[in-house]
Amino acid sequence: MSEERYIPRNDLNIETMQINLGPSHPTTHGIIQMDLQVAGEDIIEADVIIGYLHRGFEKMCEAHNWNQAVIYTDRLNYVSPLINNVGYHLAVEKLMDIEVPSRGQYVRMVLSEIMRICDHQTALAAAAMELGGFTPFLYLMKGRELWWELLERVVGARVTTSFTRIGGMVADLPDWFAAAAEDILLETANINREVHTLLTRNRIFIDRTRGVGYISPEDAISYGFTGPMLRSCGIEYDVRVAAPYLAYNDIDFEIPILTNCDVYDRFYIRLLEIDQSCRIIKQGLAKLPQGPVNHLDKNISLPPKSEVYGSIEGLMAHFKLLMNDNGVRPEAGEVYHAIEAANGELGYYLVSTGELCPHKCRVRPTCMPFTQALPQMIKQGMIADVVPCFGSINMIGGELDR
Amino acid sequence: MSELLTIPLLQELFGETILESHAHRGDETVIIPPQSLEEVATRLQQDERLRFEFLMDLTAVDYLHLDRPKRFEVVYHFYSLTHNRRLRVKVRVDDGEPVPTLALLWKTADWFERETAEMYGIKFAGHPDPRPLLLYPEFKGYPLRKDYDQRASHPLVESRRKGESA
Amino acid sequence: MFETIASIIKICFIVVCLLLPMAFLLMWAERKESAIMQDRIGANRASVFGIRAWGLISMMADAIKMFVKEDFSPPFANKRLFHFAPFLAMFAVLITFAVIPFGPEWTLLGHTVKLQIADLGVGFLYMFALAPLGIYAIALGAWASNNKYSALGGIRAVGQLISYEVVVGLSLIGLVMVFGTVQLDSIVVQQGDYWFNGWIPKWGVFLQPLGLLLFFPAGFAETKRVPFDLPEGESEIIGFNLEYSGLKFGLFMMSEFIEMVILGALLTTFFFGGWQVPWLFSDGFHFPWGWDFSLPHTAVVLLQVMSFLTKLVFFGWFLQIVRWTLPRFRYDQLIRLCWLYLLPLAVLNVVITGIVILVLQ
Amino acid sequence: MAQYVNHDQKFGATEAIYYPGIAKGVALTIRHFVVNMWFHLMKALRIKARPGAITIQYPDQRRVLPAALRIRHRIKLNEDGRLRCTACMLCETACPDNCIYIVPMESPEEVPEEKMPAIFEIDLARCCFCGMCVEACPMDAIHMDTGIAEMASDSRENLVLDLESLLKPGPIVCTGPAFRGKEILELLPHLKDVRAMEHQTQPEGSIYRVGKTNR
Repeated sequence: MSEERYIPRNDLNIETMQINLGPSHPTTHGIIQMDLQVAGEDIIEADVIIGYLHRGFEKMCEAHNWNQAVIYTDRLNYVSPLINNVGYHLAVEKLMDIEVPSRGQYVRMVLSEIMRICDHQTALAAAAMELGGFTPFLYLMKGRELWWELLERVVGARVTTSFTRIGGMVADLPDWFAAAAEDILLETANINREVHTLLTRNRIFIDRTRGVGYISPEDAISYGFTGPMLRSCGIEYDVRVAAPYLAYNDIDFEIPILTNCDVYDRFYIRLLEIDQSCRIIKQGLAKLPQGPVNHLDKNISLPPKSEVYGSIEGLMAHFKLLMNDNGVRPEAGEVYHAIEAANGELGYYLVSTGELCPHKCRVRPTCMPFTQALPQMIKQGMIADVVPCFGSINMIGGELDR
Repeated sequence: MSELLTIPLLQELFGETILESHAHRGDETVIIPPQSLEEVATRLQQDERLRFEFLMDLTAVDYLHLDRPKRFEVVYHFYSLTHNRRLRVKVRVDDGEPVPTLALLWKTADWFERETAEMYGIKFAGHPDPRPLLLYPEFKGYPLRKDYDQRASHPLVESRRKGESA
Repeated sequence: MFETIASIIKICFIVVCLLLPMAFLLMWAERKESAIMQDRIGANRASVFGIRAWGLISMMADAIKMFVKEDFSPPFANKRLFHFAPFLAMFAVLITFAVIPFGPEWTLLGHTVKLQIADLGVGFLYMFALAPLGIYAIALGAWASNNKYSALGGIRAVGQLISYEVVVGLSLIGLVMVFGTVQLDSIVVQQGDYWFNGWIPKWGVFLQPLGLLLFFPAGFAETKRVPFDLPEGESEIIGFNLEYSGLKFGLFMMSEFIEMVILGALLTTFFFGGWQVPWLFSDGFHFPWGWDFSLPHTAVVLLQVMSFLTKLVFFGWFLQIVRWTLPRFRYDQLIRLCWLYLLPLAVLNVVITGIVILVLQ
Repeated sequence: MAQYVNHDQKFGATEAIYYPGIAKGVALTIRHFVVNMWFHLMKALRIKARPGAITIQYPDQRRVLPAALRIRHRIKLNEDGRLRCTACMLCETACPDNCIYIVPMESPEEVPEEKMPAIFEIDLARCCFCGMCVEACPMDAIHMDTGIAEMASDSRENLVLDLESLLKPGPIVCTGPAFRGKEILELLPHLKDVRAMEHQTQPEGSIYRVGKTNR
């Protein structure tokens, strides 16, 4: 398909030129700096400098109680915030050894998958735009906007969702949700077809991405790649299969595996995963069981408002959960819980000392290994290759720098 | 809770090296001394019965004033793709005590260790590139230590001149 | 005397009524057309007394902004070359249009006027001699900016434009062989012939289909637009015009759009019959199925000029569509496409054309 | 159950040359162009059809914001026109950003509630709109459903909402010094007007429509 790539050599002792790509450069959305040594257009040396968006996520979580810390998880991967919420609270629930009722699990799963679609669409859109394809960018963003508008009506926010709580959710899905989602699922599939036509079947795009940004499967494991990046290297690992959480065990879906380890496969696998997420949403909404979404224990989740306004017991439980020096206190211990976020394994490592606040709330940033591998991907390439490589790793500044 | 699979195997393989072990909520955890970390990690990665190919996460926890034998615990989360198992390995160190680096075994350890070093002031002996990762070079202190004031602010630094490295 | 006045009027007509408005229109179309195909609306916020005129007022506002914006030149830049380059770019594209025929001969008050500024016997060569002047403008501007990114853009531009200049020329050689002339007006006149009892006009597109398939990408590459916008490549290197602002940036941009007009004009002239309207002869329509309409001379001339303009507008529209559909090439792929695929094919085209002409003789 | 499936993208002859892929792409964008242009034309001819673009032209057209949207706060009144808030401080406690500031006081009127807020302030500059205060309120007093999304101001002081502006949510006024720490007793005469107004204009649970009327 594509010709033998020209590998630049520096055995002529060419004087290299230093180029700073970023932190303010059109490619580096989500601020990052790439320090390149180039000979002509060929990159001889590359170094990635991050930290421009560091906010002290862990320190802030340590200063808030177990429920409040969820607002900071919104700001980790701000392209798919709800998955972070779900992941965080699944970890807290594992720490407390409780389980959400099955409707709650289904709701969380459906919302996570919607967020996965949004994340993939954003990643694909950004990658396409940087390659000069502005039209697929807008088609994909339109698709994401439809989902976000739906979520806005359910969750109450577009980006800062903060929708999960210990033992459940803030609210249940409304009745009209399945019908509304149905339309958007159709539109999403349609947009996927359009992107296939515009990009993945176009020789220019294939040339730009095929064989670019190669990372061998061994290196991918050594770098700790997870998610679509790992699966495009031919390695079968998905947390939804390896350690099923929520209701993923009841759902019939496929996890696509590609084997070329290059930018094209990373792009293509995300398109395939969008289709699978659509399947999961469809099945999840069809199978949605009746019942409460929240854990019924009054020491864990807030009682429904009707009880708070109507009965003294409800009011007392409400106060007991919220008053100063009261609230959820998981017993001392530590857990690591991983879920499959859009970008890969999102793990939360929580340490409790039996206090109101987490003693330690560590998040395993999914895109950090990818960013770390970026110099290896772009070295021996051209300046123009930085763009598809960077687009394919879907680096999210909020999660990378925390 | 599923029965323990990895801890007995590790105890058989390493014996006295395993200082402590527990499995809170099913997360199998072993605590080893820092001297034997490199050896244990190599075995974890390469032994057929273990095959922990992934170093999923690396961080540290500060147990200041909590009556622990040593102040810090450096926490490693391993994942075995072959056996679909997870393992947490912890190393206890005091302030200033070095921990051997795993950056030569796992490439991902490079950045994780850089981050842990700047956040907690833990030295990783033999690290190939010990620059700060997330913080700027002029930053003073170790922000994730428990004795670091949350409200501490740092003055803005002058922009770097040409030629000064980051 | 009459010739001089006619020439001046023609130049004014071309520049004031054709090139600048077409470039302006293309800039507007670039916004609105891309917006419509991308399911959005496009710039339309600026208004005068509540009239937005589908975004045309926004264009005016932008033009005014461009004029009054601070004319910044970076320190350590070579000031003279930096200021000179955009004007050279504009000059190079404006002067190229001189040999393009936009209408037939028009007999007015006893004088015969050629609707073409300069009917040079070597019009073809003149065009390919002067158009590459724009490369100097880009290279000088990029180098004089004293910026690594713009220098990279300048290098890319020089490599790309010089390479594709060769293909542009070679892909048209076949056509020149078929028509046996390098005079553009004569080429257009010859495209008024017909095949198959007058059913199919003898346009370049039917004579040289491969030539069109080669000329189109090569000419597109000359306009430096997506997918060939590597000199600009705003997400990679920000472009050769990175340090330019205000009017000087505007000149670069304007010259790019005029290049598009010229590309459209060349496509029309060489491959789509220039100002010819199918089955319109100097005394009116003669359709192959037997219908005839006779028209006065002036009406025929006007129709033919309109035909030229319509084709120009269509190609402007089409070039925009292509521009907004495709992703960008990489530098080595671009050069490889030129030297390994387009150039050999262009040579092959010349050889085939030669053989066919020989056989037919 | 999920399973891993190997996909591999094979390229055929159509991907080996540039033109077919480009032609398909161009055909797709031309289709979009023609369809959208048709609807734009319909609109220009005043014929009712779906819009040709998905754009919402913001200051002129406004989306009806969903009822669930967490947005600028308001404080509700009782059926009999008193403040619902009893200054129980739960919202202040639940707030992760410490953006709520309450000073409680004994209620001056003969009312069943024992307390009411003397000062109730929400600092919008700190607020992250997580909705935890609404969730925490046991009296159904604080709500985030005003539908007012335009909260920009040119000073930080203006972003501190006091009780008055919480009771009468409107656009933030961008001029003038901050209104801070006003005692409830000074406010009382004015509050009565506000109550009357609220009961006339806002039925229970309605969303304040944002639009030109609110300016």
